[in-house]
Amino acid sequence: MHDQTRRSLFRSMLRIRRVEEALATRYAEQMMRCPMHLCVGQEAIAVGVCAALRKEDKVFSNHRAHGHYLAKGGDLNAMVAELYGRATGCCGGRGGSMHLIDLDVGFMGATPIVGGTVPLAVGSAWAASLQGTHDVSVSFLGDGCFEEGVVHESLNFAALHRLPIIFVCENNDFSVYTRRNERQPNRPIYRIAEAHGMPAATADGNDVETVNSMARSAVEHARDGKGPQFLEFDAYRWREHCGPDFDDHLKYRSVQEIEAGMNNCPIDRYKTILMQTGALDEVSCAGIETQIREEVSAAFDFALASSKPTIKDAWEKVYA
Amino acid sequence: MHDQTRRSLFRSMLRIRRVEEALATRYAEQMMRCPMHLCVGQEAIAVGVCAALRKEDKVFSNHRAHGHYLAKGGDLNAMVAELYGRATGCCGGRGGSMHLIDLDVGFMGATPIVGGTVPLAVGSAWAASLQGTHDVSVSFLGDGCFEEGVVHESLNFAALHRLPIIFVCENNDFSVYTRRNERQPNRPIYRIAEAHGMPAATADGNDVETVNSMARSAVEHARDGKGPQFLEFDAYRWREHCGPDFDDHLKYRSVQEIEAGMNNCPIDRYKTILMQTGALDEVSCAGIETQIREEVSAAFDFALASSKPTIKDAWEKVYA
Amino acid sequence: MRDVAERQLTFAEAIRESLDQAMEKDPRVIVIGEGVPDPKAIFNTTAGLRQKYGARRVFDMPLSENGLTGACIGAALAGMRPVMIHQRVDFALLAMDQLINNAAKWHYMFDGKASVPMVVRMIVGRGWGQGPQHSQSLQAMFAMVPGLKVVMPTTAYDAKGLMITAIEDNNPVLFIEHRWLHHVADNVPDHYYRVPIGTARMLHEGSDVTVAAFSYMAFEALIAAKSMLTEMGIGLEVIDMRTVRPLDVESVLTSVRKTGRLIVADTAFRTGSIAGELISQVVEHSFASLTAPPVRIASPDFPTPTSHFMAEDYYPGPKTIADAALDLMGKSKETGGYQRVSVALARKGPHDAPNREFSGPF
Amino acid sequence: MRDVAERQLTFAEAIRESLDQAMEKDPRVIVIGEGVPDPKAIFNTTAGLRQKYGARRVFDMPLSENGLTGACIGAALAGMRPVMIHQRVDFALLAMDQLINNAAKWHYMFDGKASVPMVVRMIVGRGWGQGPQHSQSLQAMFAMVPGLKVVMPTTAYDAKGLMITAIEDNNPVLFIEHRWLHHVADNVPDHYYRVPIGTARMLHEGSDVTVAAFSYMAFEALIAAKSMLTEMGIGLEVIDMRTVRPLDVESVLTSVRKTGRLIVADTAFRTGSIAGELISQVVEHSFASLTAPPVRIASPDFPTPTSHFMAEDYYPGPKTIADAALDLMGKSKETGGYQRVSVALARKGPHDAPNREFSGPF
Ligand SMILES: Cc1ncc(C[n+]2csc(CCOP(=O)(O)OP(=O)(O)O)c2C)c(N)n1
Ligand SMILES: Cc1ncc(C[n+]2csc(CCOP(=O)(O)OP(=O)(O)O)c2C)c(N)n1
Ligand SMILES: [Mg+2]
Ligand SMILES: [Mg+2]
Repeated sequence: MHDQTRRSLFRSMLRIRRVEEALATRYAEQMMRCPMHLCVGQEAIAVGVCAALRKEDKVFSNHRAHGHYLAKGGDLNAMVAELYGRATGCCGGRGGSMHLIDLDVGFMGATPIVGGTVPLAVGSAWAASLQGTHDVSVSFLGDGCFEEGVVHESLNFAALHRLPIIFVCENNDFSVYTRRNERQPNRPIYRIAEAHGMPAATADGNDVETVNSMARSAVEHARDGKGPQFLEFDAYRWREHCGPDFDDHLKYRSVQEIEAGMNNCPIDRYKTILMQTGALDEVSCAGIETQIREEVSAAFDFALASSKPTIKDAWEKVYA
Repeated sequence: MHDQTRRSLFRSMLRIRRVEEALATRYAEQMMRCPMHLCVGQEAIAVGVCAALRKEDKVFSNHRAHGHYLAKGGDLNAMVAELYGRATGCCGGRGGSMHLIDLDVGFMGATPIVGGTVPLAVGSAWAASLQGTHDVSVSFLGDGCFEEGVVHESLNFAALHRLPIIFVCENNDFSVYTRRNERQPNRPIYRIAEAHGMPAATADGNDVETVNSMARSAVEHARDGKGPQFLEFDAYRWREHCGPDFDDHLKYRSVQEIEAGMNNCPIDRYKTILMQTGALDEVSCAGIETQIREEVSAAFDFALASSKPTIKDAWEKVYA
Repeated sequence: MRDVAERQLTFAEAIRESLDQAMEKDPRVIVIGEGVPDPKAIFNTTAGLRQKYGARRVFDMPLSENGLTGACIGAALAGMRPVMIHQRVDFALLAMDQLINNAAKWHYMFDGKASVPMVVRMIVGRGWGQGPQHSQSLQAMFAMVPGLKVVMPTTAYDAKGLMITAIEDNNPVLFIEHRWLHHVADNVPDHYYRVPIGTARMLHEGSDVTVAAFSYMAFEALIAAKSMLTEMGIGLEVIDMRTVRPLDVESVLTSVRKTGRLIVADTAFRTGSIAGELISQVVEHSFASLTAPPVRIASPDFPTPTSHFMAEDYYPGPKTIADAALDLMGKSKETGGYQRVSVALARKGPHDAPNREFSGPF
Repeated sequence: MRDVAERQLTFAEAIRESLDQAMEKDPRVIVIGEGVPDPKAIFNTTAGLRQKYGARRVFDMPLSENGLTGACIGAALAGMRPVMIHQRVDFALLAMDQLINNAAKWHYMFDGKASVPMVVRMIVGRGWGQGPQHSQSLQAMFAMVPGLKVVMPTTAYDAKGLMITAIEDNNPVLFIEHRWLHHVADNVPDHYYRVPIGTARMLHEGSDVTVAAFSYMAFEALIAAKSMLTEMGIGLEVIDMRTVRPLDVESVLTSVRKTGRLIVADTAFRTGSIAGELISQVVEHSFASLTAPPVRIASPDFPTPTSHFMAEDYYPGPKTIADAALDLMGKSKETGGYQRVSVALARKGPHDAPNREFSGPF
């Protein structure tokens, strides 16, 4: 991998992290009045996968969408404005954090019903195959999704018609506060996809290069008309399920576990490697931080300066 | 296996066959005015499985329920009367062929929404485990069910809580006129169950003794608290999907295929074996035929002599 | 149902033709559903389409109602125009999540940036022992959802025209077909034409009682209206609502202002039916024009029993409507005219089949 | 909401207590839902139950709304009494098939041989940017289904009593909770008591206008009624419907015969709401007692936008009710009394939170 590419992966992860942290800090001001699911700790998956995609490729996401949106190239200003409920938000304020969209970069939409967008991603891949484009669709989904029937229906249909889609499972072991072993039997998730008739693989989701290389080969496979693929990545959600805070005090997971999760930071790990190989040094790193800080701060300024929609706007666009 | 047991398996299959044939013949009279899905050709699965069960064990079934109902010991009179819409029917006429019940023998219900009773069977097994009974529940389901999300949800829950349930898939390769390869990718069904974390096996569903011995070991396993099992059996539906006739003229399957299916008759095959081993001879066989003929004929008489419900009755029992 | 003797097609044939013409005209249109390309071709409404448009555009589907609804939404977002079919509306209950949470709201919640142009055909079963799970009339359940449009044509003419409009519409349109209309013929032009969504149609003029009716009940109301006019000189104004969302309340109000009396006839269970909604809207908007309490005609509040003995008199028919109209007018039933109406409206064949050709197993 | 100073519990605490007492009394009762035993315990309504009744009776569940509804039905058929919980009613859209095709009809279609005693708790979200998919009020969708019962308590007293009755009922009972009622306190006896399903309750007597209201709207109506009585001497008769199916139409008719004027206030989208159904039933049965057109108060016909700027004025409130009542009575708003009502009913805090404690992320 070129140093340039590596720096870009690093930068993309760091940018997501800094956005999430800024949101977490400012959430307490109570001006972003919507439920928000941060992806701190899970950045490598979004970044590794989206870096394997073209702009025309389509991404569908879920309630924990910020990372996917930003990694795919979604407009940061429009996202922050959306969280503030402003007219310049990517949904004009209608959606908030759980509904993001940026069609210009193939980010097709995110919604909070668990599993809800998975069949849509399949439909998007189906359309691509009918239309003869070479776009690949990606469905980001959590480990919780494998309990929802619609996800199995989606896997079945994608495999049946060999559609150009990659299912990317972010397995963080939790659905809200409930561990996977209270929701699913003791069997690997990716085997489910295999049983549905598609190639499947699993790896450490904290290793951005592994994620990226697996995604690249899956995308190539799908683009060549060889059908869907399934990738399962381990991940760790650092903060509370919904909201800006850490929730260690609730004791549903041990301090040791949380520490281990945070010590396995995908960004720190990658930074160390890039420092060692010389792709990055303290100066360039500081430069990146500064750029990001300015961009993020500008996004908040943009949001706060944006006009406020009213109930009058809400009457519009019920029908196309 | 004892000759007595073998004769009983044979008799049970033959009885189902003769009932179905009688229904098919008399359906043309237009007095049984409800959709009817006959199980001719698939008798060995119902019989082999139900012979492995106790009366207290619970069976849930689907639109093609006659065989399951009869094999579990359901009341023939009440079934035929139900098809005639009479007050003495097992649902008092409310249900018809697609809704059968006989709680006295653990036949908990059959309904026509594909996959609809599968989670109920799981719930029944769940209740057994909560109540500490040793009853096993059985869910009969078609190959079409694996396209319905709810079935995956059911498998997941059963495996998670190691519930005492056997899933019995009758794979006749068809959903109505559509072959499995137009609905599912090329992968074995039982692997899906395996991926959901439960032991699974497959065999020829035209071999009643194999079905029975697999069912017996699965039931034992489940009764011992070792969790769910999955059994997939190949089968061939001889007649049209819904209705009394053969539908070879529609040409959705070849004459050769149909002939091969019918040549593989589970009853004829078993009869040959029982004749060879001496468990059956022409005389005893004829005796069985006569008994069945009389029983079936009496059931029709019973139905036709039964009183007719009216709309007044239909107003009752909306709420318990 | 029209007078000029033009080309006659049944409702089912009209649907087939509309799909054919829409597919011909617009390559984005695809048709998907369980059994679409099979020998029975969804009561022959999709016959020949696969041969003509190929297996890429005319699809069978796995038994995955929710998932495939989602896939159709995804395809629609990507520019296709899927027409999805459920042989029974009851199966669509499995797809409520995708229909309501996604299809209905996608355009809205994403600020109009994307839209979901898709049609979902759903067939309401009736007769020959369809029973509790295969005979529900769920239009009100869909009609309460902002973002969905719901149509329920009665005539073959409207079936074709509304299907074309529905396919061209940029929103999810639920197209509900009553199984007993499939065989009913009407004059159907052979060209590609549209019938607007959201407008009712006058089926029969009259100045005594307004009968606003949905789907098969409009067909029944027309029979009642003709007989009552001939035999008793009573004028029922029959309005075929055609669309369930948005409701064309204006047309009903106009008629009620003339007649002062309102009957709403629906194919669904009484309580919670769209008939109740329509009555409520009429009284909210034009209370003063009613001279008598409005009347709702619908099925009773229990599931359809399978037994044809029990289902006898389950469904309201032309006579139910005629009787209600007379009651509303305060007219006696002890007249020769009413006797003749009664005879004319009495059922001829078995109550659980619309005609002689209709028989089991379906 | 009552006057005698007895023990006060919030609506959420009352539900918790009802579950606790029902589980204590009847070992067949089990509680299942996503998050039931987690640290947040479904807004604290299930807190402590697992510790007390063990992991076999107090269950978390996989994200499988339809499958687990089916499993609860199966368990109910086998003699258990499951209480299932959806943190948002919107998730129940995934379970419509099992709720409507099975739970509602099982007793009926099997001739009464089996029954499905289960309760499904469903929480209606509001405020703090719940947005289009987490804020629907779907009671009318369930209430149109024969075989289901649907309750929607407003007070903590009724929440406890109706929960106990629902658990003891042999039918599937949907128990819909408005999120903004969870914190509202009321006198709640500490013993095990029942409130009947299917009867409304008079919250406030008055002879000028009948306000039949559902759930949170009854709470809002009571505020309006108190203020209008004090400041203007106008008597709103507020009827808390409490049950959505079966509707207690009789109570509304009795009141309307006295007042001649009817407002129905619902938490749902306007079109297709249960408010329309109630209005229709009132005019069908007691047209003559109305002296003015009935009025429906509900949310507008579009999904709830997330932005708090846009959602301002989305939900009707006490002032909406007061204004409608004055309009119905033909009274002027140019009076000192109305000024005071206006001030009293004006919102104090942010419109997207019921009180100061309520804040994000949920
Ligand atoms: C159908 C449905 N059920 C329940 C919820 C509530 N809910 C929101 S996010 C979530 C957890 C999902 O877990 P997972 O898919 O693993 O994603 P993660 O939050 O871990 O990223 C749940 C249960 C929902 N939004 N939709
Ligand atoms: C949810 C649902 N979708 C579609 C149907 C229509 N339908 C009835 S039986 C059937 C075929 C089911 O196939 P399978 O499960 O393999 O059972 P088989 O008929 O082969 O015994 C279909 C599609 C239905 N009853 N329910
Ligand atoms: Mg997770
Ligand atoms: Mg099959």
